[in-house]
Amino acid sequence: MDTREMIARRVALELRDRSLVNLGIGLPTLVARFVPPGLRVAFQSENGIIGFGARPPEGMEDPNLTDAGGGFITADPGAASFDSAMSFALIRGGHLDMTVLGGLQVDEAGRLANWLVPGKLVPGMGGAMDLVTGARRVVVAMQHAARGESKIVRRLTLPPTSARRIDLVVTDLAVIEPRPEGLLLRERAPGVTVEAVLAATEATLIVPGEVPEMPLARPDRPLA
Amino acid sequence: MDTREMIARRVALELRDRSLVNLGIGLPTLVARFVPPGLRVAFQSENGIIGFGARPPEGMEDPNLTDAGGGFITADPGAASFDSAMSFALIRGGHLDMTVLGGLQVDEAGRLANWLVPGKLVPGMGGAMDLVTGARRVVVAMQHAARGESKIVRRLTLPPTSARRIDLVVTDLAVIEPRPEGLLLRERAPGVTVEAVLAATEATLIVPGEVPEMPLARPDRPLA
Amino acid sequence: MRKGITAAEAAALIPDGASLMIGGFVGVGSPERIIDALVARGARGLTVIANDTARPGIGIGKLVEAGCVARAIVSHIGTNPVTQQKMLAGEMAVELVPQGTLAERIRAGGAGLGGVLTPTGLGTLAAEGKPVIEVDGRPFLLERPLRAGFALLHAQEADHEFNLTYRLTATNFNPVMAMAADCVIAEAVEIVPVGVIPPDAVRTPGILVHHLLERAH
Amino acid sequence: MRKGITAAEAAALIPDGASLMIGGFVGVGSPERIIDALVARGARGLTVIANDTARPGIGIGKLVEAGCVARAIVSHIGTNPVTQQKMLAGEMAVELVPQGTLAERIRAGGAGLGGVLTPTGLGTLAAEGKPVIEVDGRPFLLERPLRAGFALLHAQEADHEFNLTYRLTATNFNPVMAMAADCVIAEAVEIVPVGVIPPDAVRTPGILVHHLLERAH
Repeated sequence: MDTREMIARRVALELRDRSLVNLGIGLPTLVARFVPPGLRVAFQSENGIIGFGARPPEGMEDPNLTDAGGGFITADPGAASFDSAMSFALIRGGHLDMTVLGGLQVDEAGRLANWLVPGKLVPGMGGAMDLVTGARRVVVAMQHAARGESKIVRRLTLPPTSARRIDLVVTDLAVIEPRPEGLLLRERAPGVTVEAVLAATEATLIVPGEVPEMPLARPDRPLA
Repeated sequence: MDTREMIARRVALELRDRSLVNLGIGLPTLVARFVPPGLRVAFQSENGIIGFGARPPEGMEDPNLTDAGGGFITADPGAASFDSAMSFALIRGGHLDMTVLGGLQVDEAGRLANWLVPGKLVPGMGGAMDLVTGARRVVVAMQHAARGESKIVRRLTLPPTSARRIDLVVTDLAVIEPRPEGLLLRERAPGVTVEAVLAATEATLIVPGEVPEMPLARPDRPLA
Repeated sequence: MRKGITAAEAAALIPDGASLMIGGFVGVGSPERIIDALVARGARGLTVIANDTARPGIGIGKLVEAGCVARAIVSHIGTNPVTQQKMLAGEMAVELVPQGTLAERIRAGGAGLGGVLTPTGLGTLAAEGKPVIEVDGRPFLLERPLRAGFALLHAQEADHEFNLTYRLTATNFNPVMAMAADCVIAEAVEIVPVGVIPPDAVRTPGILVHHLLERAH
Repeated sequence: MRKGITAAEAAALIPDGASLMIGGFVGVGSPERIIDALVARGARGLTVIANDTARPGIGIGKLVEAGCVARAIVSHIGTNPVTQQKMLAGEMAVELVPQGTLAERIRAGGAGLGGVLTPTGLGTLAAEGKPVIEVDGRPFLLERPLRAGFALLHAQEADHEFNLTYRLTATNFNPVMAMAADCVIAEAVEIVPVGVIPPDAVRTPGILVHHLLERAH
């Protein structure tokens, strides 16, 4: 299992039955493949649909049915489509139970930076600022470090995406929960020690007495 | 011809081809009967439809298709229905070319009062404040006086519906255009002298050299 | 596939003193079965947010007559003399809001916006006590968002995932209210299998609807 | 019954330097025929308000490559490296707006509202230079309404009164833009007789649409 799949599997355990979830482009998209069996999760794509499914077989793509990255998708039975004003009314209005987004940095205040690297190309924030501000729960799925530098930092050096404190970070090394008092180390990746997590982390982590290993499937439904 | 029909016929001459028009309850509703032939006017009802037609024959009423007063209507080919947010986005956003409303008072500043008589029953403003504020052109259709008192007053004694100056008043005695410099007497009703209009009006009117008689049909399309 | 509830079960969910948004325009597009059940259970002290209080014997008018309503936030009460009498007798408080402002305040409540900046009501009694904000030199009234504990909706079609459609002028306030309440309860003229309503025809995604009344017997 | 125009006629209506709202999301739901005609007539100095600048060779990407665009007000340019190069080379100005704020600013422009009060962007670069308004103790950014000289729309069906429908995720910004421009020009996949689109299926009433492209030959 590569670390991307591991992160996606762990994030998938955060999904709740009958919830509305938005997955960002890239790693977060993988989460849809690991929805625990029996859970009915409705996925929203901010370009205007709830209830979309996987990419259709070749030759069955519909030019009017894509995800926010422009990739072809399908519509599940019971899907609903709508315009951008409605889509962001859902996001900003607290109707989105969870969003999973990639990250560049998360700091000790639980703030996320994921849209801009000053001095480099400027892609733009797209829907990220609305998603982080409006979703009931924000989960960041990312590698713990990039080019040897920790992405869990004392204080953001990149521009924040929102002033809001995010709810959970899942990396290839750990699960971290930002709290008012700081970053709580909740879990460590399989085979990774607490010491290894701390060594790879710039920010100060609150380390409880026991830090269990990250589960990758629900105990009642073992990994396929 | 009774004075209500006369007023409605004169107001109908203000209709323009391909315009979107909202008619208030009561006298203004009559205007729809006198659309000059050849004009294509789209009528909006603020409860959510553009392109409605007259009351259907008995037994063909649809409980889901009514005007803002709750009366049954029909849908013309090409009609469009929508929710209240969209309906008032049309009204407030300047998409409504004209509204015709009843009035209790119009004053020398061109302000309209038509929703509340203090000390009496309080019906509420409904959509009137939005219509008067948002429509490109506001035409008031009303009797010149009520119980012997002029409804064209120096200064409103009733609460205004909007701070906006309305565009035209059509009464059983005259057509009056509120302008920045005051109320201009544009036309007098058939058989009514300028002196009679002035005597029935509390407000000061600007009287030009010639005050023609109110036309009740377009010259090229005589009254049927 | 989700299971519907009865009208009586719906009414039992709504405690006395609750705030309710109720769809409808002079009774057209109001959830009559839920309203009847509220009257039957003798609900008291309700705050009703709606376009109007309909007419005696119709829609919200039934709640007013039965003494269920303590407060109404509406754009007019002109079609219901019972509401007017109760207001004058001090049995019911009535707060009047311009109709477009009411729609937009509810939309703001459901869309996570901090308020509405509208020119409607400036220079009138509707502006009393409200801040005026200038944007590019033009004044606008700042009107606050509206939310409620419950939204009671009338839909045309529902499927078993509670996706909703509306019909003609029975649409009115129903779609905006579906976004602005903690608990959304809908009744539909027809209940159809999942997949029968095309995605583009859905006006309220089922994920927003907490309860749907089962078919009437 | 109203008469359509050709794509070249549409492009001729739009002067150099005009501001355009253009529907589409990474090219999905963009009016390709009008865009091609604008490229063909060599339009210059356009301000484009849209979700994004699509990809090279697709939708708004074609306008960017052809040098028609002086300024873009968009939520991202991440899918179009040509836009990024032109921005860095100083050939094109790019103003970034959070996607939900962009949708709501356009809606406000079309709905006669004075602005948008949103929590999105507070405490970020998107808040720079913008007023913060407190409502009930919570801060919101005041974002200004957006309007344009022209809206260029992609619809699924149009009838000969120019009523429009949209399809699935090709809907995106098209309906809000239809409300927020002085001149609205639409192209549709299919043109159907008046009365064929049911009133409830119409998403943009024809009265809002000034021009419709005639059928492609």
